[in-house]
Amino acid sequence: MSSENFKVTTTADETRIQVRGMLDVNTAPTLAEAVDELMAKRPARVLVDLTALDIIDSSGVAVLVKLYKGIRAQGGQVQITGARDQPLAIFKLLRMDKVFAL
Amino acid sequence: MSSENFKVTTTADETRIQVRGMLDVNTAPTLAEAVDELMAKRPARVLVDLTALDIIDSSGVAVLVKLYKGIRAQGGQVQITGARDQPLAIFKLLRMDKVFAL
Amino acid sequence: MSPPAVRLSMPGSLRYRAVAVRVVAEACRLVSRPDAEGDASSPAYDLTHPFDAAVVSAFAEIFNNIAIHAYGRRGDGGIDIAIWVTDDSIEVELRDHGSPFDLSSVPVPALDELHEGGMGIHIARSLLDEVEYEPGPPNLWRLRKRLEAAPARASAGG
Amino acid sequence: MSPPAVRLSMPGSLRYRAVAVRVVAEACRLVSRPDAEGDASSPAYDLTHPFDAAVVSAFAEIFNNIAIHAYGRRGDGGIDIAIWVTDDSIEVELRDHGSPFDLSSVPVPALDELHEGGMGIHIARSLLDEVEYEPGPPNLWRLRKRLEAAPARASAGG
Ligand SMILES: Nc1ncnc2c1ncn2[C@@H]1O[C@H](COP(=O)(O)OP(=O)(O)O)[C@@H](O)[C@H]1O
Ligand SMILES: Nc1ncnc2c1ncn2[C@@H]1O[C@H](COP(=O)(O)OP(=O)(O)O)[C@@H](O)[C@H]1O
Repeated sequence: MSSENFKVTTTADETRIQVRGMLDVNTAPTLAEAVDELMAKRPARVLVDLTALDIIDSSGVAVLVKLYKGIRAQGGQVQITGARDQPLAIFKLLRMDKVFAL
Repeated sequence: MSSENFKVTTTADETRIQVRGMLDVNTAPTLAEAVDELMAKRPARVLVDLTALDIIDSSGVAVLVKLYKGIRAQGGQVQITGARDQPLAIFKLLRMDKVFAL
Repeated sequence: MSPPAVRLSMPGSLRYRAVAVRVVAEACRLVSRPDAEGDASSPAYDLTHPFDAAVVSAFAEIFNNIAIHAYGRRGDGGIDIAIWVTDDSIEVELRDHGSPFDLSSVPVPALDELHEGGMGIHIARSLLDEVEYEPGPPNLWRLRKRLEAAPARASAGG
Repeated sequence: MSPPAVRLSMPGSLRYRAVAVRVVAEACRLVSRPDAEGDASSPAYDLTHPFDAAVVSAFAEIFNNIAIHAYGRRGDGGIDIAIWVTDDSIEVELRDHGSPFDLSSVPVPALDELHEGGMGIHIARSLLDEVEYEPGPPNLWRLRKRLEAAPARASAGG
């Protein structure tokens, strides 16, 4: 599954989600659907790459939190990496830089 | 000389100007200054690369025309390449696609 | 006529130009890509759609002319912009309180020569369906363009 | 108070959100990078300057809330935006005719937990110097931020 804003690639080892551009109230719902689909597969390891993410808002943060909590609740691992600029500032403000190990 | 919008590189053979982003009424004057400086050096061969140019307006076109006419009047060669999307449409509309050999 | 979807009032100066251009670019998106998410997926406004490219390019020329010619680059007056969007068209009005002029006296540039000026009005007229001007005060520009029947739009890929 | 530099009136719907966000992003540029060319050099609005990132992020949260909560996603009312820019500050007012609410009753989220909602107001308040709300009609939001003394701004390079 993919859209203009994200790409999901699955290998034997892990599922990789690359998010790019703007993840906000208008674009987050499509990612939220992809997260639901992904969770149905109970992946063991998910890597979220935010290197190409330019802008996020609280709706975008909510989807990442949902992913993080959901996969972990299933016993999976989640790693969120690469945040920079505005997204990094938002994660720091919400003290998520620790949880997400950014 | 360079700015956010263009980069001038001079080798033994030629002077290469890469233009990027928006070349418009606000950004064209800086390029116009660079063109004046360049013409003072009477270059034999100038290559203008528009591959990274996203948007142009009539002020931007005017600077390219000034460059083209000026260098040729000095006996130099000018080649303008790589226009795409909106800039290409404007050059076509102004029938400059022939002159510029785009 | 129904009220415009978007109204923007701003200084008639080149310094503020990008504010107006971006508003028009977004309004174009609503016409040319109504099925896209309500928002651009990237912070760049992109003019790859020919409709957007045409309207934004034409609008920018008319805006530049108001700032440069009507207000003589003094930035001492405002521009009021109203935008109507429908399923398949956009209409943009610009009103300014600068010097009026006679549009019919502007010559069409001879395109067998290369020009360093006098191309703005020609660009705007060529790219739009209608460019109307009523000298004021306030001077009024009315720009209109219809979306052409979509030539097999590239699939959205979602 | 002097009249705002920019006024924007538009539907209070998420579909039009990018119009407003882009206007605010450009207005921020006028404050944070006044020495830059009057225009962005690229069609992307960039939020790499912390001032722009803060103001645009906060504004977007407040705009979203009006569309979602005050207008209940019905898009049946407008938003009027006024922007004042000075050398070192921006002020943005938003007026809507949706349902008023009691801002003081919104709890500050406990940041030792991970939340999937209730972060918007907190983000806006944390990023700005002032966030004021007066229930209406019209409901009024007043957002303010000062530019901090420039920490050795990267040279323009031109
Ligand atoms: N809004 C305006 N107010 C006054 N005069 C204008 C306006 N727009 C255009 N003009 C006149 O028409 C001429 C042609 O405009 P245009 O085709 O855009 O080329 P340019 O601006 O490069 O001269 C201008 O030189 C100016 O004399
Ligand atoms: N403009 C508004 N009009 C009405 N209610 C609002 C408005 N903004 C916020 N609220 C209320 O405050 C709550 C908290 O808002 P916020 O922190 O942005 O989080 P969220 O929107 O994710 O719930 C909302 O759930 C809503 O009940």
